[in-house]
Amino acid sequence: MTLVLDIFTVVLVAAGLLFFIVGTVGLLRLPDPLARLHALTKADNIGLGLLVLGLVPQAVVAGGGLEAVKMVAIWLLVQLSSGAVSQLMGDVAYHAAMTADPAAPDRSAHGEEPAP
Amino acid sequence: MSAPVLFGLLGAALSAVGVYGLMVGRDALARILAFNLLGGGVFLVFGAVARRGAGAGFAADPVPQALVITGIVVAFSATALAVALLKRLAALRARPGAAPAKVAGAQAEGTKGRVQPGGDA
Amino acid sequence: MSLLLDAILALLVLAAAVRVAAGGDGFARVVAFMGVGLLLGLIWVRLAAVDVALTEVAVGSGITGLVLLQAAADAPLTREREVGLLYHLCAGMVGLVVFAALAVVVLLLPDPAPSLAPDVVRALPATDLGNPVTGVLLVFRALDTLLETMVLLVALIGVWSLSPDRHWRRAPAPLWPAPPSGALDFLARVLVPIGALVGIYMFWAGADVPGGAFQGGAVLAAMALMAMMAGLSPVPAIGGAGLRLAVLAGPFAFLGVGIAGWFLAGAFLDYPEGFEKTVIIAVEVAITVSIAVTLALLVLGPPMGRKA
Amino acid sequence: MAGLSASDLMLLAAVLVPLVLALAAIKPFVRRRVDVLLLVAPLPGLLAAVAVPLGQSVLVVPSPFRLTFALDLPGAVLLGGAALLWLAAGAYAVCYLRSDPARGAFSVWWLLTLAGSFAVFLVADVASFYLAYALVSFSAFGLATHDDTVAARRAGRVYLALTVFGEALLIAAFVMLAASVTEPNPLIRDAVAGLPASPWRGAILALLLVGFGMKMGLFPLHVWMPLAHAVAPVPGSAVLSGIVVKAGLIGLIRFLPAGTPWFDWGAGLLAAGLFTAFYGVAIGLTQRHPKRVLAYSTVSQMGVVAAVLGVGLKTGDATVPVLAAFYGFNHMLLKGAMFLTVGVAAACPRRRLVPVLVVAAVLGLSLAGLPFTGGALAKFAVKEPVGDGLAGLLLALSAVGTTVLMARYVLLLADVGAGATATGGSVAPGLRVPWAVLSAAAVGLPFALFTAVTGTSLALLFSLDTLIKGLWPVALGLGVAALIYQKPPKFVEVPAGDILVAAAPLARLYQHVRDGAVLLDTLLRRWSTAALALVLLALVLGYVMAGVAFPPHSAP
Amino acid sequence: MSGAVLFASADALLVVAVILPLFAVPVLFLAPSRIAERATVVVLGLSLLVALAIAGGVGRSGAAAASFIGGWRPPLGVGLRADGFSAFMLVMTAAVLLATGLFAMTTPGRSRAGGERMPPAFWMLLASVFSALNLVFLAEDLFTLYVALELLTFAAVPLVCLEGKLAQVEAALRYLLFALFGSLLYLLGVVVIYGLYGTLDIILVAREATASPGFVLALALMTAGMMAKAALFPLHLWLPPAHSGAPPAASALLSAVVIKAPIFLLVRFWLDLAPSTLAVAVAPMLAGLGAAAIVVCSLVALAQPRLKLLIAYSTAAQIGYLFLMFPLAAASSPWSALAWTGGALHLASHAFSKAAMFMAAGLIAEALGHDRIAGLSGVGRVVPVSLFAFGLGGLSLMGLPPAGGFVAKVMLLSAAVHLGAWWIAAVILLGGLLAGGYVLKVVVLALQRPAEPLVAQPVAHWREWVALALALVAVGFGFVPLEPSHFLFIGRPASWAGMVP
Repeated sequence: MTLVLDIFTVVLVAAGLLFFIVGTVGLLRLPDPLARLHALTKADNIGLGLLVLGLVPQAVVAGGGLEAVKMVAIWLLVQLSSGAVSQLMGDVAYHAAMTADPAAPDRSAHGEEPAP
Repeated sequence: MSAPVLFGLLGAALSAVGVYGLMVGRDALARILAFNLLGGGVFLVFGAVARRGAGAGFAADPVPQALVITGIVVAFSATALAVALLKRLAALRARPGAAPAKVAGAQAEGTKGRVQPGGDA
Repeated sequence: MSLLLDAILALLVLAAAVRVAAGGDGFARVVAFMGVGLLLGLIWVRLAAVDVALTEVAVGSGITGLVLLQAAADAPLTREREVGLLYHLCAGMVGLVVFAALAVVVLLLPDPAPSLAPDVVRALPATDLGNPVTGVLLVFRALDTLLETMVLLVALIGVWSLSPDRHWRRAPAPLWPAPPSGALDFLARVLVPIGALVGIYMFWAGADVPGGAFQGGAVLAAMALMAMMAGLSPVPAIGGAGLRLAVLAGPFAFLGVGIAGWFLAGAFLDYPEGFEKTVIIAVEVAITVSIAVTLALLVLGPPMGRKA
Repeated sequence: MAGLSASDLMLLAAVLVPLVLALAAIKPFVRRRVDVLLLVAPLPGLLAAVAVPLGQSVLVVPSPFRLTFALDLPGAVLLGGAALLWLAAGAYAVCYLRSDPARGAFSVWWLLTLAGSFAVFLVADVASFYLAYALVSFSAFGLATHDDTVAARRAGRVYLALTVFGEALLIAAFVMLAASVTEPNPLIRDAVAGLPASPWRGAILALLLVGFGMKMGLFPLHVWMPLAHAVAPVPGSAVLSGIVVKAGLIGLIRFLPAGTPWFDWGAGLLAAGLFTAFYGVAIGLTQRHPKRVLAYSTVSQMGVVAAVLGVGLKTGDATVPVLAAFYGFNHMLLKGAMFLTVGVAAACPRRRLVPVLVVAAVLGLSLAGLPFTGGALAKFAVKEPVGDGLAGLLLALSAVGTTVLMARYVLLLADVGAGATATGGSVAPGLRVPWAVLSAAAVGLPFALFTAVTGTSLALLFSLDTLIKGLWPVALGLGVAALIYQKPPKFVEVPAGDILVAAAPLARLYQHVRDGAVLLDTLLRRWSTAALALVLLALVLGYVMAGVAFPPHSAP
Repeated sequence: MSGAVLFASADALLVVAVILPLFAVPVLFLAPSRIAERATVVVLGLSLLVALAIAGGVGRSGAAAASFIGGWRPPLGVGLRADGFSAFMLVMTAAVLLATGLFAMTTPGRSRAGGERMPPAFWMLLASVFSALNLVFLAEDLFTLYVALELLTFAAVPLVCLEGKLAQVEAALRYLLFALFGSLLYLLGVVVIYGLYGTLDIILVAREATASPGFVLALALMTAGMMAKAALFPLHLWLPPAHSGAPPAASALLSAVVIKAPIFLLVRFWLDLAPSTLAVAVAPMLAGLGAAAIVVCSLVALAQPRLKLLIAYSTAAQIGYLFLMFPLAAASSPWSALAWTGGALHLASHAFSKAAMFMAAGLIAEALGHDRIAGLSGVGRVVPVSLFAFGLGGLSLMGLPPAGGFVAKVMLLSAAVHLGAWWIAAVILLGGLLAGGYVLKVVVLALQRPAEPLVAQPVAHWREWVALALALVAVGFGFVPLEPSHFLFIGRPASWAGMVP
């Protein structure tokens, strides 16, 4: 029984890692902030979900249900905050792209400061 | 090479990087960051010492932990004060008619008035 | 196996630290610094010091990061005169020597590591506290903690003394310049209550399990700032008596209990027999409130002459 | 303080009365009564000098400080002379300053200098001697720079620089001197008694000679005197040249070990004294203002006194200090009178000038040792221990030089009198009376003290050979003066403070050093250097300690 | 034990000395500023009484007063201990801060002549500085000392930029960052000591201290940290702009007492904590830096165009004197006791005279509207009492007889002469000469008649008398007898006298 659970955990955690790697590559490669937001929010959230899902059985076996519930709660919290924060960063990036005159050097390479 | 020794060495390394940053930092923000790194390094060495002092039912000696907590809060208030000074300085410099930035302290008439670019902290 | 994990963690921290010290754009360095802070939090867990991990993440990189982000957002700072390559090499050399000296000392620490853990174990039952760190903080070395709250208060006074508003009546500048957008409003409405609950729990559990006044206070401060950013609550004018009492509550309640201890329990900052836990919890409530308010005000900065 | 006898009280009053008056002068209405202040202040000192029996000492402040006043023969002689000169100059100043708006401030400086000068003569323990010496030196600055002209400010700066330098040397000497005695603040007598035994006696003697030599105006360190005396108002320069300079003399008298022969140091002092004597005369001859001539004459006379003390030190003759004090007493009164004469000459109308010149001539010749005058007694008293060897001859030749210098002084005085535009009947009585009294005392008083000081009877003085020995230098001097002033050769005037001009490169060196320090400071106050210095300091500290804690061969 | 008995003994008063000044802060926070200002001055007065009571108790009992926080003995708990030297520092600090408080008070009846009322922040920071200083002098635990030093720095830095000008904020930031650099080096040393000995109590560490590599590194780091905070010569970058930029009352207390806390700790580390072999090895280096401080900073002071900067550089120079004491005091001979007394006396007389000089300079600047030295001629007639206070303070710096500086100089000189440290004697004399240079430069200028009549604002007379009172106390130190004072040696060598297992 534990063998099946272990295999299940390894497969899911591996998938999660894969998504994280994709997210990170997206962060490095994509040209402008709006595109990078996609990479970060989508890939990393799914990666985290898979990770949590993979670890829940281990937690249930090891320490009873409370640990598992905490992990899921953490995942939900991350969903909530990353969704809202990416919305805000999107607004800021959008406004910056709008107001930035073409002559200004493309500062989008290394993240956007909250425009005053 | 147990964990406490490894993290003790990491604390030493962090302190060294913090000291390097404090020496090389050319503006106040760089120095504040380096100060926090040095603080992190010092507390990490303290953490390693605490972990080595485990015993009598505790995984780490509680006294250094308490001291590190106090240290972190003191370091934060230092950073808050430094940043407040920094922002006030930036605001004063940005204001029109602010005195030309000269190196803090006297330009004695002995040396030619070689004004260095903004003698920041 | 776990040593390998620790080694990777250590290398990550070192790389981020070098990135911070190496220079370049202020904003990027602050972000790197917050990375260092979070990784340090993990390292503290590996060092079996969960209380410190909480403090490091909440105060060391959370609120400190917030304050530093504000600093990085300012006009580009005027830099001092360019320092030559020779100086960089020299500083690097000196840094290496400092590292070598510290490393030698860390490696040569005495083997039966001297520790105060046995003393704490012997003395802890007298305070009937479960968490030894809270015991050290609030009982054995209570003076340090009292001073620490005083340090926060004096730092706040120092920050406020920088304001053009000489009589400290008006309110600090708002944190979020743009009008609050829907997403921020939604996030605040959902997150603030949860955060407040976590903060209070963390303070309450501090007596027996890792947690405590400082960590709880920091989380509460963060939530307060979130609410202000989302426009749910106005940035308070610092002239208000309520706010000032809250700021004074921690240090001076602790001081009052200390003096009362003198008469009731024989020594300054001693707790009356049988009532240790209740008195300690009461003191922790006051400290948590004043820390939450003080940290929030420290992030907000000096009053900028804007009517609340 | 209990059980103070009358004489103790007099000793205390001599110093405390002027101090109290000076403090009272803070109140404006006290400061306005300048005349009362200047006249009353010296009286207790005069009374003490005359009435208090010798060897009387009073412990002013008890045990840990042991501040004591004591009156011995040299102290009494100088104190009496000083009190008299303070009285005369004070009366003169009252009239001289009547129109001066800043006379209140002048009187405060005057009182402080007066209190300091009395204290210097009276005080008997090391620490309070230093206190009195500092008081008289620094308050004399106020007298010298009263007129606040550009020259006065420069003179003041030079004076202060040298005074502070002198104080530093003296404190070093006193500390080493007191080291040989166990109790914290020894009497001068006991400290000097321990001098021959102390391992640093050479250094102590050198520091004492240079420190006190500067105040007396010995050769390289005399530069401040002509500057200060020329700029000071007339009563001020009278007091500066007469009394303040004697602080150096009493210092040497008290601190040089009488009785034990120090051949090499004695010879050195003798040589320096003699050279200064002739140097003062040579430069004095080139001066065009009578006050600067008198200043260089003081330099020369102090050279003579130093030479005498040098002989005393060489031979270990214990009576020499008293004789030197007597010579100082005589010089004090004469020089004070001569300075007042300059003031009187300036204020006197042309037709009344001749009697003033006559008195000036008498004073000048008395200084040179003209028989039947006080000066002759002083020269004779001093000649006796010096003997008739080379030193005696040189002393006599210096008397010749002094005579020539005094002749120049009288001639310049005539020009000053001729140039003066004083109208009115005659010199104001306020100036004339004190001048006349002082001149008479200067010539007459030594007779009264001669027997008390030297122990030989006056009759010996009038024997034929002493008369001849006293007369020939004066006669020769007059002859030379007559010869020179037939057709006065063009003397180029040596600027006041002669070798000071040569000190200009010293000032430039100081400027470079200071700019170097400022540059170093600006460099060190850069953040990068300071931070590196801090970490390097930590490492060097560790290295130094490691070197000691683990000697190299067993490095970890 | 009833409360009354508790307060009688000196041991109980130690805690009162630390917490009493802090009671002014809530009053200042909540009450209107005029009443709060008066309340603060009353608290300062009470604290002076407490300090005097402690000194009296220590003097009478002939042993150090000690008390433990919360009843917990070191190594677990924190101990407060007042030996002779710390009691002496307590009284000196209390007196200077009370005088500073009186100086900064608003003239009753109308707002201050010239400058307007001091902001409430000044009074809160003054109270915090006072409490932090008392704790630095009393605490025996290295980490408590760290927190006390931080409290002191955070209270002192905002004092520098109370007037909010650009140069002052720049100076304050530079002061804060360099002081923090020093503090963290000190903390690194403290951490190593805990790693080695498992306790942070100075007396317990001194008992077990051996010259091991770790202890050597710890001492080096702690000493370097304290040197940075004491602005010793190569590390004095922050002192001149900070101490000259602050308002007069603030620069008086910064130069007089705040700068003395790290020096006090260095004396405690090198004479209590470190084994004598290390102390003898390092002392010449400390004295060398002190000598360099005296020479260079005095020369730079002579070149300063502004009066406050001149006095600030004079502080940097006079700190050098206190470091000259180390080789003399570390040598084990009867004369090192005299040197040590001389050093303590110099520390105290410098505190009073420097506070008087900064206050006088502040009043002169207030009267003339500027503090350029060139424009000072004739100020002697405008504010005579302030100039007299400045002159008396200068007298003490120069080491001339009636002042305390003289007695201290003589003590250090005789100790140097006896111990054969000729170069220290030479530096002491040169320092007196240079101090004479810059003091007389100002006094002589002030006594001269001005070219054109000076127009000057009126200055509150009682503030001039406060400055004069401080200068007179410095002169009063001149009547200390020239012998090692036994009061300073109560409680040495440091021990808990059997109160610790």
